[in-house]
Amino acid sequence: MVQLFDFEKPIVELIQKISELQKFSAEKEIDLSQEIATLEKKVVLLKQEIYGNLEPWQKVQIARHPERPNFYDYAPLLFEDFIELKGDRLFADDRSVVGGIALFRGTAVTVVAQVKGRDTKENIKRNFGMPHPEGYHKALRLMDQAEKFGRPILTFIDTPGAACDLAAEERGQGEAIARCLQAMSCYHVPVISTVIGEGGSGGALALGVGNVVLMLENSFYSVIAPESCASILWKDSAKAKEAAAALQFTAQDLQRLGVVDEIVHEPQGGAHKDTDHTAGQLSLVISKHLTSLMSETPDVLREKRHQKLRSIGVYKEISQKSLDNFEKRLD
Amino acid sequence: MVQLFDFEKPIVELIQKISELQKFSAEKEIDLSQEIATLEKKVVLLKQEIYGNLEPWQKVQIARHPERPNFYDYAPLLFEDFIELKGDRLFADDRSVVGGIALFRGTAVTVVAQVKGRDTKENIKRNFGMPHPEGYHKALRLMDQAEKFGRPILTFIDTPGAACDLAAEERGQGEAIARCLQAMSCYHVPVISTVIGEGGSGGALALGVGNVVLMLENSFYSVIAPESCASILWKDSAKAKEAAAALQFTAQDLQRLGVVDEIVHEPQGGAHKDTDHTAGQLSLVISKHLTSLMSETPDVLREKRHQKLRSIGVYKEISQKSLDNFEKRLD
Amino acid sequence: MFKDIFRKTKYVTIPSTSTQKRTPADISPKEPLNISKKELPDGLWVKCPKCGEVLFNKDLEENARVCTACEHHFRISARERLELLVDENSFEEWDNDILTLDPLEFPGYGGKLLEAQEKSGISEGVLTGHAKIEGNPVVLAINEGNFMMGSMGSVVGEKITRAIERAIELRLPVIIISTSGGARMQEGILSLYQMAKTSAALGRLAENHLLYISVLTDPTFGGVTASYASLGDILIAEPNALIGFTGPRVIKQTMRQELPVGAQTAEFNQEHGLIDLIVGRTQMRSVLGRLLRYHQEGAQYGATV
Amino acid sequence: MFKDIFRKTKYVTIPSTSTQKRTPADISPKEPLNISKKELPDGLWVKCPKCGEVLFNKDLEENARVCTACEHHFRISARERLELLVDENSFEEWDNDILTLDPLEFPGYGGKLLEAQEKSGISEGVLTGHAKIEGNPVVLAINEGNFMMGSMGSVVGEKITRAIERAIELRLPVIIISTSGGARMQEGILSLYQMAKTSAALGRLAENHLLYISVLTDPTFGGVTASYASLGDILIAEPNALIGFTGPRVIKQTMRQELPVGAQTAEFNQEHGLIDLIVGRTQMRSVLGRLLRYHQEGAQYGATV
Ligand SMILES: [Zn+2]
Ligand SMILES: [Zn+2]
Repeated sequence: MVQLFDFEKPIVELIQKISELQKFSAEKEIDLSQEIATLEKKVVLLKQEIYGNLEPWQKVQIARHPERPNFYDYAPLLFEDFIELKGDRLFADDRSVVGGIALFRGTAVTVVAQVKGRDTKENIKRNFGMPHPEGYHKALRLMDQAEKFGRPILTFIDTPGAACDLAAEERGQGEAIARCLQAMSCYHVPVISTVIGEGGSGGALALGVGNVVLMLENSFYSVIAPESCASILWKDSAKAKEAAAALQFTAQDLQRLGVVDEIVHEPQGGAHKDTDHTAGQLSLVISKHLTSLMSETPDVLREKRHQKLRSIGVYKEISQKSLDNFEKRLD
Repeated sequence: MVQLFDFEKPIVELIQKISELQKFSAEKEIDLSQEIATLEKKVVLLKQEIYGNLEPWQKVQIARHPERPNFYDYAPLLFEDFIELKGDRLFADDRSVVGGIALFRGTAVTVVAQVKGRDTKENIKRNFGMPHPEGYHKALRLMDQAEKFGRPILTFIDTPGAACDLAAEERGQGEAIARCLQAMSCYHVPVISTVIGEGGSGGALALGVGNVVLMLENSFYSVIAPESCASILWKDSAKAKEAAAALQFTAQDLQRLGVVDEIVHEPQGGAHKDTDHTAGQLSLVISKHLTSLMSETPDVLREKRHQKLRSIGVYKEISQKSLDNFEKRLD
Repeated sequence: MFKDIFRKTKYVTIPSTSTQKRTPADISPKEPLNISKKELPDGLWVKCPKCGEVLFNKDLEENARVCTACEHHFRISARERLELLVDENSFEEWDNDILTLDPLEFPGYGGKLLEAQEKSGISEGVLTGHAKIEGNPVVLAINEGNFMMGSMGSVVGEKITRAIERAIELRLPVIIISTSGGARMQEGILSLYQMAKTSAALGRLAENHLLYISVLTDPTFGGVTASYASLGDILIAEPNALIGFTGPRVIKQTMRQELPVGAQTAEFNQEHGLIDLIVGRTQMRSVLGRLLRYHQEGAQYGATV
Repeated sequence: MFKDIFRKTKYVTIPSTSTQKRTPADISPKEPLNISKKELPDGLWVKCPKCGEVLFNKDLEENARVCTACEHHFRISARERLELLVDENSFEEWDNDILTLDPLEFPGYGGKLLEAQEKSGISEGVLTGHAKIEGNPVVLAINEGNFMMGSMGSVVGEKITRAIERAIELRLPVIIISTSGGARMQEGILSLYQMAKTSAALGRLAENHLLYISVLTDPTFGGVTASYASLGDILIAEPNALIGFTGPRVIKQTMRQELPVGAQTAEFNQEHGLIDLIVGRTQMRSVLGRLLRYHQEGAQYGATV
């Protein structure tokens, strides 16, 4: 059974109430059809109200839902073929990063995705979707090959963050991520990055340097996990909800801030309520952007991606006079 | 004290005899100066005869001599400055491979060298000069940087072979060597490879793809260690001497076979008898070739290196008729 | 120029080893590929060296010489492999007119060469040429394990290099299927530098943005692992194939290190990030065909040469 | 345009930590760089936090703020570092007219910015400009650790990016000296993408075959390690500097893993192949000068752009 969130309980309770009424009506042979119809309308309204106004922290919960579809759920729905290619050719095959060559609506593409496990056993195998340096090295190797063969790149982001253990430090987690950022920014092929679940910090960004960045409606993409943020700022990780609001990391926030280009619609209640439908939406939106990107020349594509990155950031430039005043204040 | 080889014993014995005669002559006040002079001439002749006609197996012994100068002995004599740069940026710093930027007669060059230890402790640190994949990855990183910055590359080969243990297999020893071969063949900068001691198989070749390949007079460079060859062919590693002759791996053999371009002269008895002199010879020969290579354009350099590799190998092409006969024989 | 030169092997080949579990000591440069050739009276039955099952030779042939009981991949000749992989009548052999000399006059080399030619029915340790796989044109090189362990001397290096050079001229992808003990010691330094020569050719191929798929089969070791076999854009191995740089026997002798069971298998290599894909022999043609199709010239968005 | 803007720090800075041995827990994003600022009565004496030696402040200044007893490298400000490294009067500051906004209206951010400006005497967490080191012209960026841990928000990212872009225009090498807790969380996703922005600029620099030396000083962590600080052609660290991706406190909290003593030091990183060179502060100028000289334009044989 699908796990329920607190905020979903009013809906479930109402649906339960309707079913009780239906049962009662049948048993006692009393016509309650009008009352039931009214309640059913209310369910629709309630769903719209609740799911249409999810708070950031509620979206975090949906994004982390154990039954939220992962890359392996979408792959057979998105691609006509997918040949998984493994390994960094250096140290290991990191199973929290999956990649290969896929056929997407007739176009051969390189795919790189982060994958969490569906149960404890798989989560251990996939390190809870937290890649080690070898995962980023694998991603880099596959993306470099896409560049070599002129193949568009689709990345799918779904990680709580890069692995944060001694092994990751020993093998250069920082450099592994940095190399991905630098390489992706320089490719001449179309790159589309889609956040499908959690977009956790630098470990997510390592696959996020797309010409186009897409986000599923209930995913989030943040500089820091809300719990860690709360812990650092307010010495209280329980204030994650407040941090979630402060960090402005929902798809809608990121679109406003110029990072996300389009939000992919999810079924009411989240992608896990209808994987097929979500995959269909993903396919449509990716296809639209891919077609558009493929009409550009390689140099233009690269330049536009660079300009997109270049433009991210908010600051003000002040006049020399204001600067002098500012410096005086500091002296 | 310097370790002596069997074949050096007649020389040492003769020198000892002379010294006894001198002592005897002094004690007994008998004039033996003429006899001594004759014997001293004989020493010179004996040295010429023995050191001038070293058998392959004797050269192997000199090349492996524990006091044979290694890269660290030559470096301060060859370079005005040497800034050692460490690490593969992936896994570890392999101390059997040393590299960095050096100033060679006023020219900034990238240097990569294999280094054996001088004692057991250092040998353990340097894995007896047998690089693991991380050593080749470091070499590749530094050489790629030389290519990026248009810096000539000097490599110094001195290894019994690539590391042959489980760790090396786990981290892709074969691919690490292959990547060096491929990259070196494609560089646009001058590459000079010098065998200064042992040139052990693929592990040596990984640094051997030079425009110019030089060898110190008493070094050797072989597809397989003579002991292993004897063990495989004759099930008897004691027949290494025979294998050494069969493999034709001395500097003179390799020059004849088109692999080695020039042999660098060593002092009588081997480089360890006079490191300064050997370094001086090395410097002269490397300088001559470097000057010549630097007068070529990058594309020409690369093409010539490629053509050199392309031409190595001995085979015959037969006519169609002979081929038909040959095939008939096999049918 | 197209010529069907498939040859049938003349013997039912039964490896005599009865090892039930794969351990690294199964292979060493000393070990021939087909450990023995016993002809059963009627040539109808073969015993699987892995699971011990007695198989109809006909069933085995029909299953690409993969054991129908345990999926053990029998070693096969270059021509058998060719027949399994390429479209019918599509193979055009190249450079079969290059013959081996004995430049070092190495003790016993001449005799070994003749013996290998008799045994394998081909002139050297690699077959090269042009073929189609599921309609996709490709340059193909296949090591012949029966020829001195598929070892690389001057001729193997030269044939592979020429094949790669022609692929560049024709702008075709390259597939090399390796089975080799490594560089051939009887040609000394000349063999060693074939590693550099083939790697250099592959460097040019890569700069031309042409696909190279390296297929590693049992066993691939030494100078071949340390050159062309490892330089593929995509590395595919057959299940359970032993692949490594140093053979397990040498590791044992020189390092006194006993490799754990399963070391150097395709699966071990994949676990360590060194192999893209493990593909069973019966699926190989389909996987290669799809990969070639996805890399077809013109399919690219805009490769940056 | 050249303007001498060296500032003297106004206080004798005495880290209050008395840890004798470096353990990874010495640093976490919560810990300020200079743990406390106590002014000694006469400002003449400083106690080394590593060996406990009481040092003349004057001797310490003259030794580049490196303990004369145990070589402990005291943390120093960006301007102190500038003074130690560049030729006198050679520094021209760039982009000090870019000021920080609070785009997310993040709780408490405004106050923290003001506080950091007061404390550090500069407007943001990095100083950029043009200078000469032993006569070699270079574009320089130095993180200011006293400014919110040297963390990277929009302004730090923008200033570093502009410095790199100007280096490309001027065809000059770049040196960035990092001290940072990582991306600045108060600017959310905008901070995160500064990692991509600076890395992209460095990608262009690399394609232009211009040298980039990254100098890592105590401490360098998080999004800075995972972007510009790791992308140097040459990576130099100060001795004993703590460098990593995840801070030791977070590793302990999330993974319940206690790092061994010495983990994440410069020496640990070098052992693991991640750092080219460890250079003491008193030698830094000479080493940078030589490296710049060996990479001078025109010194090359023939870089292939
Ligand atoms: Zn079987
Ligand atoms: Zn001290």
